[in-house]
Amino acid sequence: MQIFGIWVAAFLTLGIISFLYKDNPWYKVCESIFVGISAGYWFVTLFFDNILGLFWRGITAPDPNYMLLVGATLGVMMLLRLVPSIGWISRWPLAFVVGATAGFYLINYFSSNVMLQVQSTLMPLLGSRFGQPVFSASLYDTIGNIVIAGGTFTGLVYFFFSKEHKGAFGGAARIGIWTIMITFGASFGYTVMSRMSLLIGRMEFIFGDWLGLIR
Amino acid sequence: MKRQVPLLITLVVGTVLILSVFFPPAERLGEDFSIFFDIIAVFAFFLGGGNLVRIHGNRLYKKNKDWAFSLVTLLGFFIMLIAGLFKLGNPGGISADVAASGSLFQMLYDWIFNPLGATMYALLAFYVASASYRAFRAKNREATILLIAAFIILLGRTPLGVYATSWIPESFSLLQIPNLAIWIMTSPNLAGQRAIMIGIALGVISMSLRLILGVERTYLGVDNE
Amino acid sequence: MTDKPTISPCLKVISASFIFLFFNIFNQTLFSQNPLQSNQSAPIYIPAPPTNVRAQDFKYDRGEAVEVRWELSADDTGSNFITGYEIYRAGEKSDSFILVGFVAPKNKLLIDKNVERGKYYRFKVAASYDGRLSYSEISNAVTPEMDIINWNLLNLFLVGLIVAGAVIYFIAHAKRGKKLFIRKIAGLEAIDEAIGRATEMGRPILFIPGISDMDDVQTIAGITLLGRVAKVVADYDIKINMPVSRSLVMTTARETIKEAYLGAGRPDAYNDDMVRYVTDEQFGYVAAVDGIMVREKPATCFYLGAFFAESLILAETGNSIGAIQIAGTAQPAQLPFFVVACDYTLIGEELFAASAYLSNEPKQLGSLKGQDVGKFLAMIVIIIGVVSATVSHAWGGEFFIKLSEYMQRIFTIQN
Amino acid sequence: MKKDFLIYGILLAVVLILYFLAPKPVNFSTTVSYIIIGLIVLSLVFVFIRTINGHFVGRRIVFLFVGIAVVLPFFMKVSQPIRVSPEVQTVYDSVARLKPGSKVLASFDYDPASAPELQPMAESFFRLCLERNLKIIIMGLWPQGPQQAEMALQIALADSLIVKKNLQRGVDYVNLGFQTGNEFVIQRMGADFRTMFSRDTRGIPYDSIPLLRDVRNFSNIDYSFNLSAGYPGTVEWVQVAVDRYGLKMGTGNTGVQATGMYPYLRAGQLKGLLGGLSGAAEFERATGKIGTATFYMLPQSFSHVVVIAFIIIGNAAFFLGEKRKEEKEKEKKQ
Repeated sequence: MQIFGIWVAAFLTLGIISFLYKDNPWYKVCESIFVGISAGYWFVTLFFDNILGLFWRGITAPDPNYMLLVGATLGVMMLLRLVPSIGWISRWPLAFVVGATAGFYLINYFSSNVMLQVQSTLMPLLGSRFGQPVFSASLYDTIGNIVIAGGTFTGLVYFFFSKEHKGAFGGAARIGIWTIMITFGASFGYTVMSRMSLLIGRMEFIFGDWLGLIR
Repeated sequence: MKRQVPLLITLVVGTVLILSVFFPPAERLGEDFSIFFDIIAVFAFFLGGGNLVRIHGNRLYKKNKDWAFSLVTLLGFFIMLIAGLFKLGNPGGISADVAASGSLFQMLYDWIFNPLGATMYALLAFYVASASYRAFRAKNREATILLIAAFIILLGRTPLGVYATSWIPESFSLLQIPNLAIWIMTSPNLAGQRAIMIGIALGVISMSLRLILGVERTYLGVDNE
Repeated sequence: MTDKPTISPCLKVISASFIFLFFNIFNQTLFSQNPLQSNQSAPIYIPAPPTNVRAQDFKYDRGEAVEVRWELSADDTGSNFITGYEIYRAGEKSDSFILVGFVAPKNKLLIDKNVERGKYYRFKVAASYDGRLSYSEISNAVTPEMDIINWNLLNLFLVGLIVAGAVIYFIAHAKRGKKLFIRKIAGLEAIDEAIGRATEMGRPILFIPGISDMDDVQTIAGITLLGRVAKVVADYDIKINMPVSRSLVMTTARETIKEAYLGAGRPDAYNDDMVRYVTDEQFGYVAAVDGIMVREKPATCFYLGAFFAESLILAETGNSIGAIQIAGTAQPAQLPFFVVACDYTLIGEELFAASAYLSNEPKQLGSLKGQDVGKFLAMIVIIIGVVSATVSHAWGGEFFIKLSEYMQRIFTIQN
Repeated sequence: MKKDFLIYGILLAVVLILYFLAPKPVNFSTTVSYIIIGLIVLSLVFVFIRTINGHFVGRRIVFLFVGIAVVLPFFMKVSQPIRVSPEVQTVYDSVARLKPGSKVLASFDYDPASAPELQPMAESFFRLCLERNLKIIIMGLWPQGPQQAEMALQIALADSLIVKKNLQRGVDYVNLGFQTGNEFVIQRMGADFRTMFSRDTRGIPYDSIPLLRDVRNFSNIDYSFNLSAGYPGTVEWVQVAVDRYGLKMGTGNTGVQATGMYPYLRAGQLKGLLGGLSGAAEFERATGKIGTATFYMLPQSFSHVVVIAFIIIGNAAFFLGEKRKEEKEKEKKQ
């Protein structure tokens, strides 16, 4: 039985890889299987986790949480889209979701992205990484701190909307985009290598577990 | 009626959630919202699932171009659905955990779902290489900077990089690729990340306010008057 | 270890150290055991207990935490003599103390988080030396209460009020017809140009709103931009193809596109199948979208919303069919892949600013001005904060030290 | 459509031949391996030359090279020149300095998702300790940590050198299992291990384990090794165990986490650091026992070379393409 499973997995793995050459029936079959199976998987998971686990158990629990009923009515309203005449009612749950998301994200992003990031930029320029006295701080830390404070500042200048990027302001914006480009280059170079190990793992499955060619 | 009430809901719900952070009694409202959302999303799934079946069913019925693949998708969908909801082959029977090992549901997951997902993810290795070849052209000054930074970090994480610059004397150790890579990661990279994150937060604030105040209504399918 | 009658602490210290000395001398001269063994019969010495134990309700919370403070034990001299303090709590009726926390030497505070609102608690702290404990007096009784307003977050509220107030002010300001200057943004101008290309070539437009659901503000930004794109699509009767991975996103996108077709006076041209649900699974969705790209060869691909590891798969496949690609996301980790592989990329904030920018409505442009106020504020704070930190760190100066501490405190969130 | 099925038929035939007839396992001799490496390098140079005189290479060639660079090294026998970096050597030296019978604390704070990078480190660390007759005490702050430790322990115990010593659980090594509480657990271990681990994973009480008779807290531990993939992990161990209780500790981190640990290494708070797969391979080289990390390093290094080569080729194509365009425009103008 296990052998049959490995052959199925190998067939699907090679089918997906065949897409690199060109779109072909083998890939289309694998794609269709993946779409069908995964849609079914998610529906079953959502059914057991949310409908049974969250909703039903919440209602039938010793101290039932009636607020869940409010959620259910909003859900039913969403389904009423299928009825053209009163389909517009589905805008209410949608408005609820968008309003809640906007409110919830506004504060979260503000406190974690703005307050925290600004606060951690307020470092002395003459670096003292681990509390060494200032003047023995190595050049390494001092340059580092100047680059961090300067880079963040000029990065913000680049994102400024209401002033044309000309003159000194344009110069600062250019340094800003350069810093941002270094950030993009760094995280691209950083993740390139980790992607390789994903493929090494799959190839080991094909040539090792399936064909048994590796020791 | 169709326009005023939804905008009112967005305004009230948005404001309540903003203020809930500052008043401990209302602190947990954010979590209640995510429970509400999960329930609404599950109900909406019936629309999604229904659409999937209708589209592929139509293709099958009309026998147009790729009807055979639509049949495969529908089969996959219903087999997984039945295997999961009725827990076929599940040693623990109907009350057991749906993903108990030995059940058909778990077998389909291990043999079909998992390898397909892992292989799609592994395609990234090929695409990262072709993107490096094609896009990494020093077209302008920004692209050159991006290329140099990526190259240093890329070399810094391979034994190759260590050899290339091991001859640099200890006093200039910063110029050795691995150390240079670490310095780039801990200084300029940090500055750029911060600028982007602050920008994102301010963008979110302005967008959220536009939504809550009803200045932005496109999502409602209602034209901004 | 029952509680001994209270002897004034200093008396206890003197007598304890005297006994210690005497016992040590007696031990070394008469018994010449090897060091390991003598360790077991080391002199039994009880460390001085911590003093002045007091408990108070943790301020501004839901009444689920209590602060316990005490003064260090006289023997906590940092020579690793005391190995730490153990904190015990007794409930209302039972006076049996249970261990709730342990802190290393030199600490004088513990926040006990598993207490219930309105219950009555008493604490005591023991200094521990090699497994032997010396208990302090029992603390005052405390009842944790729920506070109405969390004053700790006052600074967050004020700074937030300034930024949000700026956004609202400029929106109102713009409503009164004031002209606002916003600079040209390359990525955003490109959207119109890319759609124009699709109209010439008569090939469909592909729109991907990311793989998150409507509870992610990036997806809402993507759907809002869909509104702009759909207007042009409706006017020029271009085929739009929108596979989605979330059911809620499907229903919302249909509303948006239907409205665009109504606005263009061509309601009959709209068809629900323009927006199709594929699957909730990240990589299943990507496999299907890759298939659609290669088979239908769209002229322009929009990737606007929340993307994760699959961003590069979409961008590289889109490139292989020669489509113009415009991407926008606020996921910092995925931006490099879009910047490298796509023609135009909206970086973080630009995704949220795009719909306001393209609408050209004064109210919307006003909110962009509000964002700039936030950036201007951040820039000023960075300058003042960094300068004051550097000066205070390098050369001292009372004013600068106070200023840099004050700046730090404004932006620190105590939770 | 017919053409597709023809190709599928050929592919199926190849697979069946490989599956049934090919000698298992396939191993190229060193000379054959170096010939293949030579061929790959030559073909990369060939592609470079073709690009220089204007024929740009397509995406599929790049894919082909990546596939080859990942698959062929599985069969090659090439001793890869891995240079042991100082932070990896420090871990080895710290263990090598310990006298037989010294106590080593191994803390496992990761889950199967990070196993590809951290499991090889655990195996070589256990093998090294058991070879030098050190006493190993295992515990973990992540639920699956101690299970990963048990797997690595069994592999180390099955090693030819170590099987002969027939080491006993409870005398030479013990697994105290998982304990919830994150950094609070480390704090409590500072005073007394017993309060956090009353029994080992086999249910034997702490006091009746011979190995732990004279082990009360960190002061009785000669060296500690922490395998970490996130929170709780190395940062918490450094802040509590190292800073407050002076524990001598080295660590093995996933590649992503490793860069964040260098400040602690530079400040002397960490006695050695293994970073990602390359760290694991370097440690295997330091202990002289080739394991899975080294086996994975070859395909990884090959694919790095291919990516770097195509970046160079890509840029050559771009610059020369530009020059060629200018030349053409000049010719047109004349």
